Amino acid sequence: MIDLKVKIGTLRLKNPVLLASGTCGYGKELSDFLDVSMLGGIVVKGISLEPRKGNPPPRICETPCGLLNSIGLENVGVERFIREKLPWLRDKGVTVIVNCLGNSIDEYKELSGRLGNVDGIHALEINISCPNVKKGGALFGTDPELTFKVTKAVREETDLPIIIKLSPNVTDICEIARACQEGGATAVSLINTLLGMAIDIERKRPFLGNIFGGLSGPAIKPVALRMVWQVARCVDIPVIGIGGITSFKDAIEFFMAGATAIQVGTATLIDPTSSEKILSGIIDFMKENNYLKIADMKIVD
Amino acid sequence: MIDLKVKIGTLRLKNPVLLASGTCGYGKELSDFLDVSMLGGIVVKGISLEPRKGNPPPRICETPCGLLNSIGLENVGVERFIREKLPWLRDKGVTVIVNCLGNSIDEYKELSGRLGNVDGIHALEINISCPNVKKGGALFGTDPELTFKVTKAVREETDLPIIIKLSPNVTDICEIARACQEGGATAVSLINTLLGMAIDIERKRPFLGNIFGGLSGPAIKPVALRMVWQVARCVDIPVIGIGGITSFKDAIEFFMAGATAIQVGTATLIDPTSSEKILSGIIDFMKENNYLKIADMKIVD
Amino acid sequence: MLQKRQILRQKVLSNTEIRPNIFLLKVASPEISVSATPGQFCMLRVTEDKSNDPFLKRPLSIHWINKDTGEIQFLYRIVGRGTELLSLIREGEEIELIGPLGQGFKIEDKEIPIIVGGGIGIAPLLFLADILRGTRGVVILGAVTKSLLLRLGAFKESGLEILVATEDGSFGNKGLVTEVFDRLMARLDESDRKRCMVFSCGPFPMLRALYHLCKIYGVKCQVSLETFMACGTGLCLGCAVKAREGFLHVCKDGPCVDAKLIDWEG
Amino acid sequence: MLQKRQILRQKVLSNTEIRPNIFLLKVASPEISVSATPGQFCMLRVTEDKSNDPFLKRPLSIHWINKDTGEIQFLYRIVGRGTELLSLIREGEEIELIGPLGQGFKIEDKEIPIIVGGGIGIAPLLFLADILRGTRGVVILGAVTKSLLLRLGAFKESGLEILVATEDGSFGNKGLVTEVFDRLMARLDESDRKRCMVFSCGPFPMLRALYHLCKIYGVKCQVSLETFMACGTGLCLGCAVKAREGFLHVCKDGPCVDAKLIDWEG
Ligand SMILES: Cc1cc2nc3c(=O)[nH]c(=O)nc-3n(C[C@H](O)[C@H](O)[C@H](O)COP(=O)(O)OP(=O)(O)OC[C@H]3O[C@@H](n4cnc5c(N)ncnc54)[C@H](O)[C@@H]3O)c2cc1C
Ligand SMILES: Cc1cc2nc3c(=O)[nH]c(=O)nc-3n(C[C@H](O)[C@H](O)[C@H](O)COP(=O)(O)OP(=O)(O)OC[C@H]3O[C@@H](n4cnc5c(N)ncnc54)[C@H](O)[C@@H]3O)c2cc1C
Ligand SMILES: Cc1cc2nc3c(=O)[nH]c(=O)nc-3n(C[C@H](O)[C@H](O)[C@H](O)COP(=O)(O)O)c2cc1C
Ligand SMILES: Cc1cc2nc3c(=O)[nH]c(=O)nc-3n(C[C@H](O)[C@H](O)[C@H](O)COP(=O)(O)O)c2cc1C
Ligand code: FES
Ligand code: FES
Repeated sequence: MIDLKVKIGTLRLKNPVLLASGTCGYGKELSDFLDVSMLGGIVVKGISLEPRKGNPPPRICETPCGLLNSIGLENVGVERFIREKLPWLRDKGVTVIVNCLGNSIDEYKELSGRLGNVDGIHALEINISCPNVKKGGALFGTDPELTFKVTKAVREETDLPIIIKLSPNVTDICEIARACQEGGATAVSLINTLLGMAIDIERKRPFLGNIFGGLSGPAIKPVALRMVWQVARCVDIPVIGIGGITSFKDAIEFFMAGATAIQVGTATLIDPTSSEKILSGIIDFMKENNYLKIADMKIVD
Repeated sequence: MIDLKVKIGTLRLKNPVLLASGTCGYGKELSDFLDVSMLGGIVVKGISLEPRKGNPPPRICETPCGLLNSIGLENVGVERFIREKLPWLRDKGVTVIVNCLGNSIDEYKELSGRLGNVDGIHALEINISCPNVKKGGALFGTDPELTFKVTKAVREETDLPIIIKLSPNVTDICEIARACQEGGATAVSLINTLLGMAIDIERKRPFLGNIFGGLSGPAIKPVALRMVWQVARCVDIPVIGIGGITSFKDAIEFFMAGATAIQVGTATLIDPTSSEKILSGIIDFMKENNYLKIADMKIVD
Repeated sequence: MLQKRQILRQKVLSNTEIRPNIFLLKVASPEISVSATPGQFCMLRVTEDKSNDPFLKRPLSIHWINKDTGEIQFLYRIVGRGTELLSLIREGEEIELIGPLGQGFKIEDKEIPIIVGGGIGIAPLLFLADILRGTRGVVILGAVTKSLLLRLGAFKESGLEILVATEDGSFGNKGLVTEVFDRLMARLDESDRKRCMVFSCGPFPMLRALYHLCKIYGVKCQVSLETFMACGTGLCLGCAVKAREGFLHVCKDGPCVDAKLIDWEG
Repeated sequence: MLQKRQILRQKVLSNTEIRPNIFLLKVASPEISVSATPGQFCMLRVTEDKSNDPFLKRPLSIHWINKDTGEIQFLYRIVGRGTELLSLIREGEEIELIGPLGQGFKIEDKEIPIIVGGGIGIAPLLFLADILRGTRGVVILGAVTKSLLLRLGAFKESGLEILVATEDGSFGNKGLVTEVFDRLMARLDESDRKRCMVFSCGPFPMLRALYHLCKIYGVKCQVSLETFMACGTGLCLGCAVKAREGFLHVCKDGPCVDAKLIDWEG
């Protein structure tokens, strides 16, 4: 009786549980533990036109109920992704969303053009928490105008559903989300990591090789939930909730805040089977509380 | 040999450990547990011109390694504060910083004028995470221009050292900190709470009576530390570090990031003697590592 | 300056599941036992040393005290993560706690005490019953069914008259404690009622119903309140509940308050 | 699709402090014991159920395995919060872990194995020595002083030749393991050296010194690396260390790697 299917524009997901970019590799790494095709889909590690080596170590640091990372968007580049990583996902029948990285509007355009024609890719997630090298390194995602431009550029390049992934390090998340909607985004996903840092007091220097890193995990859930709640009330496109989701209860909070689907990130690092457990918890909760569809859980205010 | 004294403009603190506003009442509440006069000082609960009742319950919610609160700035008002709360602090010889709340520039002016002439008040901390009722409720602290205006208005009203307390819910914390410096602030303190929320999935409604609340505690420390690091590198006035400080190690991280002093907030709620333990931990660390003054710990990059 | 209070670390004497999910925790705490009065509570750390999650201490009423041995007891029900972790603490381990905190029940000599407790709400009332030993007092205890009736034997030791209500009638009177209370009041004459003081703790709807009965009968009533608490020590103002006028702060103005101060419909 | 691996919850057989702050943890894990090879590691949950702090699992090398009984062992030193919490787990309790993970040491038949371990770095080497039972292999164990020398008896049971170095000379040779290694190599002729394979684990400076000696003597060398890990399963790319070219990911490309792949000055 329960219908777990959700629609994000023309993207149809068999259920609302996705794996978040950067925490599930390219899917195969997880397959020892999990049947990835059981989930709504996977958002693969961020891909750029060229391969990237990533940041100097140390790249991770444990924080209270959270994780700081400065992986630095290490990835195999779009061509190797298509050649070496995608076929496995396609064979398994996994719904694939490709997280896209760019350092200029042109790069985003070229990348989405390249990915738009490839069989087995179901949607693009545009990571706008990337530095705009042309504009002194400020992030695309902290400027509504640039966000609009990136969205529009990508929109014009491909017919795939486009999800813009928002940075939480902004004063007004709604302003950014509206820019995505105006630019033609199919949906928005949020949040990416909060900018943070740690200091190694023995060595008297920043802990991470890159000084700053992105904070994820349960610590950030209250902030993520607040932003999802706000965005779900200021745009009309679907919202995908991300941030600190570790148990089915967290997922339900995001659905109630208005998320159409959710992504499990850091939780997978600690327990590779988290997403599966969250999915079955969602089903049980819906049964017990007589919810028929995900959308029924949204709080109407 | 170790010199714990720090200067914040003309404000002299015997040591760099302060109690953060809203987590130590008006001092007396803590006196069963702690000799408040041993600390660098106390920042009392935010005071407004008129008494305020605060937000409807529930007002607090536990989160992973953190606390959401929506106290809503409940306070006794400036007159009762001066009459009923201040004398006790003055008698004990406590260094008193008054956290000031306002809903308009005029309110901030009037309040700081009133407090500026009272014996026993050593500095003002201006909480600019307050809604500007004249401007549709947007917070003063998220707009650099308004921040500048508030700072300047208060600066002209009193000769007391003025600490502007920054909201972390902004895209560019340096822009705000610079506005404070230009407006004549003696120092900045940061961070106030991150805006967050929680949902009660059984009752299907936001957990807090006020929907949104402020997130504090260890969960937010990485974000706070990052902002202190940034601000200490973009302004020339002293920076007071706040956010998730629970142990002396956290405090040292903030000193290394560039903080001149720190405030202990939520930690006091869980252990009323935290600040004392942190202070003695700082002293031990400095001894073991041959630091003579707080400023020596700052990382020079 | 004299430091009157400390964060205490004290030895757990036992932590026993007396009914499914209901635990009786005994702690050696001479400090708390000498100064506590009935209705006061403690904040207990349920988190392992070195961990920050769960983040807050948990408030529990003082269930009973043995001033001679310095033993204090808590009676609690597992409702979530914190109480579950608490239930894992074993004899011989140490527990961190702060207390006694808050305002206990106000007891006056000439009154006839009527103690009314429902479910786990009986927790703060045993200490009270013990103190009221030798008075004309009556204790009304309620539960859904006989097997959920808690600490009956311990209450009997106070020597007070005990009335029991179970919702399914499996023990004592069938029905709610408020019904038993109603009948008791109906039997008393006006002058006795004026001398009655009701002390109560239990679920909010029970307390509300009881308060309305007290109003009808013109009986004074104190209740022990529950709410979310961060500090328990008056620092955060987080424990506000709606009062007739403004808010009450449960950890400082309460947990035991005069029922008429509360906004029961809020 | 077949789920090959699971998050395991397994019974702790013992967790004993064998030296100050050094613990030997024995776990019943038939699953891991059947498939693990020397040099592989597990991620262990040190956090209490229901708590999220400390947040990450901790990587520990597999110290020894008894394939018959399904017992696996870990040898660890308390260095921080996580290992301290781990040390509190008691016999009979369950522990959550994932493993075996990563690349173990690569062992080839015709080689002469030389095992070199310093301090707690001997942890992954006992399992290896056990597997190499019956070869011409040599084990060089080092410690600051005799009382810090770990598991000497257990290594002896492998039947391999054991050389010991203590920095203060309180036991075996006075000096560093690298000095003992140096003298050993100097005694071997060229053709034997070519057949040697060094397996090592220990502090980074020791590994670096050892690698330089191996280069001089023309001896092959594998080392077990340590770095901060979030997942241990290849998902996060957090465990990068500088390699000659780009980065190595310790949890997937290692922890055991050919020493010449590493950027030792990086
Ligand atoms: C003054 C006072 C005295 C109390 N005395 C007792 C007692 O003697 N025996 C007993 O079983 N219970 C008592 N309670 C309730 C008890 O504090 C909660 O059941 C307990 O905190 C639940 O924690 P948890 O982690 O298991 O539940 P969770 O729901 O996981 O807790 C999450 C958060 O909510 C808070 N919380 C949840 N339920 C309550 C509640 N009903 N009241 C207050 N805070 C709550 C917790 O403290 C925690 O901060 C008392 C509460 C107060 C305020
Ligand atoms: C593959 C591998 C195998 C290991 N095998 C062993 C072993 O058999 N015996 C043993 O005693 N130690 C071993 N270590 C080191 C061990 O993982 C750390 O000592 C332990 O994680 C420290 O945790 P903590 O919470 O006590 O320390 P903290 O310093 O409080 O830990 C904070 C964070 O830093 C990480 N961390 C701290 N030190 C190290 C380190 N040296 N290496 C990796 N991460 C670290 C922790 O995992 C945690 O995420 C191994 C490390 C790796 C990577
Ligand atoms: C190790 C790591 C790598 C990440 N890499 C990416 C990435 O490549 N692209 C991206 O958009 N987000 C990336 N993220 C962010 C996550 O997808 C997610 O938005 C964030 O971690 C918050 O969710 P969580 O708390 O569930 O992890 C990464 C996060 C982590 C922890
Ligand atoms: C219950 C509570 C009440 C607070 N009230 C105030 C306030 O009145 N004025 C203010 O500037 N900050 C207030 N704060 C913010 C703290 O002073 C501090 O900036 C913040 O909690 C972060 O520090 P922490 O993580 O150490 O608590 C309050 C925080 C809490 C938890
Ligand atoms: S719980 Fe903090 S003031 Fe009552
Ligand atoms: S620790 Fe996550 S990839 Fe190696």
